[in-house]
Amino acid sequence: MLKFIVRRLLGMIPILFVVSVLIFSFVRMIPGDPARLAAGPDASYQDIQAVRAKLGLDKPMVTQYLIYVKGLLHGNLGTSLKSGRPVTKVIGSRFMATFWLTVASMAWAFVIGLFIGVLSAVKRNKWQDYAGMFSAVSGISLPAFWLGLMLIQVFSVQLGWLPTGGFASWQSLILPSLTLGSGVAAVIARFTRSSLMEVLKEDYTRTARAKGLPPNVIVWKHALRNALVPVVTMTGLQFGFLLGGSVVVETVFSWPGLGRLLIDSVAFRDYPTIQGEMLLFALEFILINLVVDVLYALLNPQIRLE
Amino acid sequence: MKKPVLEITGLQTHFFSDDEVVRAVDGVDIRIEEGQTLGLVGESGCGKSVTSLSVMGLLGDTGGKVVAGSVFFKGKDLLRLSDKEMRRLRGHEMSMIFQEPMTSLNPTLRIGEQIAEGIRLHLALDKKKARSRVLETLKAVGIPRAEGIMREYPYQLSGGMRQRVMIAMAMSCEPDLLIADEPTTALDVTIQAQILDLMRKLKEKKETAIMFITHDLGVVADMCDRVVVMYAGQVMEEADARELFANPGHPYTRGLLGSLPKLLSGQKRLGVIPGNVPVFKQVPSGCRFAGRCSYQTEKCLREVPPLLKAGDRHLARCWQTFGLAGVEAGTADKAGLQ
Amino acid sequence: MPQSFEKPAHGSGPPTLAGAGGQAVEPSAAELPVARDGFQTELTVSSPFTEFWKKFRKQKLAMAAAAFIILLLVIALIGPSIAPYRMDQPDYNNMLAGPSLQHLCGTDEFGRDIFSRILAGTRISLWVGLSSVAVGAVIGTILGLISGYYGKWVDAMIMRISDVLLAFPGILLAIGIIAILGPGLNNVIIAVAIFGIPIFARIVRSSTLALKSTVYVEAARSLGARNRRLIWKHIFPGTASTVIVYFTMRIGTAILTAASLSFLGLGAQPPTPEWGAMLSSGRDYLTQAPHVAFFPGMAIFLTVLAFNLFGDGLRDALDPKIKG
Amino acid sequence: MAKKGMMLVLAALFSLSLVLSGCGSSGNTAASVQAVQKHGKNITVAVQDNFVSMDPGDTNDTLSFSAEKTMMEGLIGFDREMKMVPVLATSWQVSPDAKEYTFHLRHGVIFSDGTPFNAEAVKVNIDRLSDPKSTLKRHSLFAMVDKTVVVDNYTVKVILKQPFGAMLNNFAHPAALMVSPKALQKYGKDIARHPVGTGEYMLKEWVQGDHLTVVKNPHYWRQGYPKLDSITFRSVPENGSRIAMLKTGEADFIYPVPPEDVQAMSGANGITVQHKPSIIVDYISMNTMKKPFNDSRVRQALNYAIDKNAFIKVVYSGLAEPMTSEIAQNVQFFSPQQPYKYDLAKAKELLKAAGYPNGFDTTIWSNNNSTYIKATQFIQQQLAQVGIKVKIENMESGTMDTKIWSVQNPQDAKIQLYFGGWSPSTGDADWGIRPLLGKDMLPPKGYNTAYYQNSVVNNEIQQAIQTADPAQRKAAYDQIQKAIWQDAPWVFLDTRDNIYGFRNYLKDAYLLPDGSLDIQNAQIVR
Repeated sequence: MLKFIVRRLLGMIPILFVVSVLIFSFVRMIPGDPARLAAGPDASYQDIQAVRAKLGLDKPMVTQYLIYVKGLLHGNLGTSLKSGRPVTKVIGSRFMATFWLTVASMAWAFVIGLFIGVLSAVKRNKWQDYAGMFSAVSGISLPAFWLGLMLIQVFSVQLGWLPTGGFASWQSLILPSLTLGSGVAAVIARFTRSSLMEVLKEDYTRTARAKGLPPNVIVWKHALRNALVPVVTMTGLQFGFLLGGSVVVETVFSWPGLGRLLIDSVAFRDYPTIQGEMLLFALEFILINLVVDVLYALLNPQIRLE
Repeated sequence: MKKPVLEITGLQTHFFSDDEVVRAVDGVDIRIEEGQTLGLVGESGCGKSVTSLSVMGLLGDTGGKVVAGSVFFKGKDLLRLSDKEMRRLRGHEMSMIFQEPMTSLNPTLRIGEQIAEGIRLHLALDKKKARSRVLETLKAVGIPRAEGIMREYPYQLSGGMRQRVMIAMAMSCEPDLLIADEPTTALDVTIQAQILDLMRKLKEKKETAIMFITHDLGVVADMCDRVVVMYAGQVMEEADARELFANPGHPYTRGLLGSLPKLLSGQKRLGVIPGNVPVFKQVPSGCRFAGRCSYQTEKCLREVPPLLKAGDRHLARCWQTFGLAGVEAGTADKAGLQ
Repeated sequence: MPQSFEKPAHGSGPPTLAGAGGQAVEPSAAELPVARDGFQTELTVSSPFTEFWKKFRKQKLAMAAAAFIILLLVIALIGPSIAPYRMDQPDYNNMLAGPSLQHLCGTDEFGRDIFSRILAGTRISLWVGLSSVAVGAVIGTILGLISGYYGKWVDAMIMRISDVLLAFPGILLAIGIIAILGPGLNNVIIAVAIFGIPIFARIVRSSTLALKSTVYVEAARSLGARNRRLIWKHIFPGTASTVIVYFTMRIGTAILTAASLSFLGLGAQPPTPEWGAMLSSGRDYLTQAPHVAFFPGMAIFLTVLAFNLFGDGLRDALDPKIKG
Repeated sequence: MAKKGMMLVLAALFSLSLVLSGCGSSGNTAASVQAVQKHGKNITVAVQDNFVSMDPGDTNDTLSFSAEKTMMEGLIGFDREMKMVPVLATSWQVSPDAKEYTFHLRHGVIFSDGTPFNAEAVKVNIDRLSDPKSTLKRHSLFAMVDKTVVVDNYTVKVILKQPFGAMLNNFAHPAALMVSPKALQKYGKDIARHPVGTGEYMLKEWVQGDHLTVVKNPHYWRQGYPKLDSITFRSVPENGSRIAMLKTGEADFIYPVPPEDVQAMSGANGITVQHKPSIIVDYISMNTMKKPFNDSRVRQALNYAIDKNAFIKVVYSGLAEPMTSEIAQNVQFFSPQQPYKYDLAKAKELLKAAGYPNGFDTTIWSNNNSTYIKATQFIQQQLAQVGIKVKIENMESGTMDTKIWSVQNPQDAKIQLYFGGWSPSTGDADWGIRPLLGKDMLPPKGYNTAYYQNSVVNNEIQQAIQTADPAQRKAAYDQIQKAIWQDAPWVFLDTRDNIYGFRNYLKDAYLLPDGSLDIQNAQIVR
């Protein structure tokens, strides 16, 4: 297992390298002049040229890339073109906000998604199934900003129970995580339902019933564990997506997370920050896939990590 | 006559799908006495497995429903019990072994836990006592290094070992009735012999009544005291094992016996029963086997034959039983047999 | 042909040994198409469509969704001609009017009839949804087939690329693509299609892997079938049902993605009545005239919901692992 | 637990449909939140964007200036009408050739880190901005400074390389806020995170992307100020969320308020919404080098064809004024012109005279925010009335920048119509006209997207910056404005209002016409 993890971690390095080249060239393919954007809306031509020189954008692309890679090797992601701060610090300050929002969203989405999924699978084609699937599918069909603004309207403005936004207390986590989690809960519910429905037809479920076990033990202990394998993959993927930050939810709830940082950085053509964020996303993705694989092995002893 | 452990009377289990009704079990009577091993024989789709699932109350969401009849188990009508009461019996006083040892064990739970949970549930033993009981049962089914196996997962075991585990699981609470649904079909021949051997030993030791479901008459000859032959949802013939093999009273039984290879018999080709087991959506007018029967007459197509006496403790559902067995046309009804 | 016993195959004639077609059938459980619990619904091979329809019909939610989708398609075809107003007809004296008999869904910030715009927008949203998923599905399926069938470095390469695509934040990709290609509906379709490629590639690859080792493909291969023929004649049909299911479910996602692009100002160019663009402009009037956002939002919600429920129903009906 | 969460979602969905099914009615159910009584003297200001920098010389966004102004002061400041008022300089003289500027400084002022404010400190600041090697974003405002001379401890003289009549405005610009020399030395490049000035407040903490808090400066020189203990600026990008915060009392002051929401908000309990004319103008520039816009009759026709009042009603919910010159009323040397009235007949006539009786096809470029999308749609609808078919291309600003400013040769320019806005941050006519319509300001050098070149205008622009004499400058700008208005390189649309909202107990917090916030003198009244 340990060997497996180490090998996977080492395998990350070339992938990250390729990602860095891809991102580096992709962001520069997008039209837009960071020097002009950094210099401001009414900057003079001289100002813009000065900014360009200051940011090192007047150098040839290859040179810029070499400088960037050299920095990377020293753990330096460069300096934000917009704020002039080190990218590691810029991203670092935003990461925790996104992280907690992701954890809170995933936590309740997983619990509720699982609950709806199990209920729907057990009560297949009964009203509970229809209600569960209808609400779950509604969760993915609702435009997030709409849901978010409505939650603010109801719980903050009308009822005054919860703050409208910001990253201040646990209360301020509730509304954004509800908004962000509703889609994930829906995905988890659907996966759980179909996966559990298959498992409930398996022979070993019949064995468990033949043992005289009560239905809830059969579902939660025997069936669910097996049904969880695909659900865990999906949850892992979703976790990865959410860790990238959600532009819409972060905007609606003034959440100082990575999604807003990305959109701001793109608008400003803040190359080093975009590159830094993208590397972080790639890293997160690889790590999460690794965690998912390890979880597989824990859930299903038959899968051995090679 | 010994006390019956299980007495099935007029059992009808139908499957409902869309607008169709399939009569998978259509009026079956079966009686198993204490310590007796009853073979339930027939081709795939004849209703033998459905009968067993109906007894165990495991039809679940297969779409099947018991619509008539009674199933008395130790004096209680199982069909009238609540789910909760049924659960108390299942795996405790009556248990079941399935055909597929490869898929019948939960791949994510350790062997020890899978056996122990039933013991803890039914016998209310604490963890430690349950554990020693598990160990005991595993040893009883001939599993070497039982301690180690308890901590292993199903994928680490061979098919034969898994079936032993299944048997251990079924026997762990010392049931009065064990239903074994083709327990050896999926296994290699050599392993089959071992498992049958094991079951025979257990049967002798614990005096458990067994309903042994199989399509293999060879196994029946080996294991069973009495045999019920089923076809298309009905009992076609019922007799003690010896009697059945000596004097098969029904053309279908004959067919089955004909398809059995006999050593040293000099037989060139195995016999074949043409056609498949039919599925009934409506009550047919005549004998259900008529379409595949080489002795078919007009009466066979017109009237359903009742179970007719075909010998000592021997019934067969055929108008021409006498013609086959050389026994006088059975006028005796079923009641006379018992 | 159903083989039923009410009408014996050989009537009342003399008994013969031959069964149906004179073929001998072994009384064995092994190879018969019979469920393990000894229960057999049909001995017959009915057409796959009938089989599918029987299963699908039972799902009430999916049936309702299918009906709604048909309605949408009809509106997409005839929408503009039944609309009470021209979708781009402004009326500065009647801006942001609430729903009334004249304007069923009220008017927007230019006094345009929202109901007419939603009708006209149906065609656009459906077109964006269908065509972008189609493009993504075709490319993704081909890549998935190649990846799963040939394996080795081809597989590794395609899968790594799709990993990178998946890890790429959609927003950045969309901004990039639209910035490079320019704004407009067609480029939105391309951007949304690209999101779908890695997903289809993954799904098709995994079913290809499963099918590659099945008996019938092995058999065809041993008979010397060419690779391309094997892929198209034997493997692709096996993956088709999964592709159809995801295709349906992705349509909803694609419509939502296109709407979010409009929300970010990267979508259809005005005055195109794309629902996402309408929703986005309605955002400015949430307190003052909520109907401006409500009706397009509802249109998106119901359409996406319908496609998702329909997709769920398809999956339940097509997936052989889920039995009725 | 799981169930409860689900119930919350369902409840929310349910109430959502209730809220929305009430559309048609005013839709705004009066906020049930009671008028919050303010305890303590700490206020929260909700703003739209993130702060970028706290180094005035390296700042180019009005928002960052707003926060800087609570902590730092300049020699000169602007009052509510953008008139210059003394702050750290008590008085000043300008030489007639507009090359020498002498400032007399206020005595007894210290920076919040204890450094005394004096002529030396001013010199350090001006030298930093005017250093030719400087890469500060606001270097160009002081690029023409030759040298800064310390006359005595409280007198400083700035000498320019060439005359520049608008220089005082540059000193009043927030870029010239005075930073503690000690802090500059101590923090170097990091001064952007550690602002130290003479202002009413001092930086307490700045969490990037979330909030910035300033607290009372105990050493502040003006008696009785500041009146508050702290001000927290919170960045809340979503309009609806910002309004919600004001309603719930989570924010005491918010800006901007979208014009669409003003009506609905004004009635709400304990809230005041204010709107005042800004110095931001909205215009459509027409490429005067290319057909059909090389004909002034066509350009005038477009001016006649668009109903500015309807434009304001549709795009700004009525909260703007039609333009009466190419600069806004609050910009220095503004002189009103005769408006182009909405007159379709006249527009058609002009088009016919120019040889376009049936109109023509053209394309308009603009940014892709929702206001601009709305504005371009309106323009499209209006011009359709005279047969001009407009194709709208709303682009993300970076993309549009490239399309406009990567063009080296004016002949290659693809730009036809361009809808945009301009805010001259110095508040002077020079920066309101020269970068947009001056001859040296064609892309990529400047912002002359109309590719407009008029020798009369260019001469007068030069005249106006050669002198610091207000009368001479006024005369020049009168001529310039008249000529441009006649020539119509733009469709002159409107001057926007600045709109902000606050809770009633807050006094003396307002927006300046340039869109920057003046909150350092704010107080709470009970």
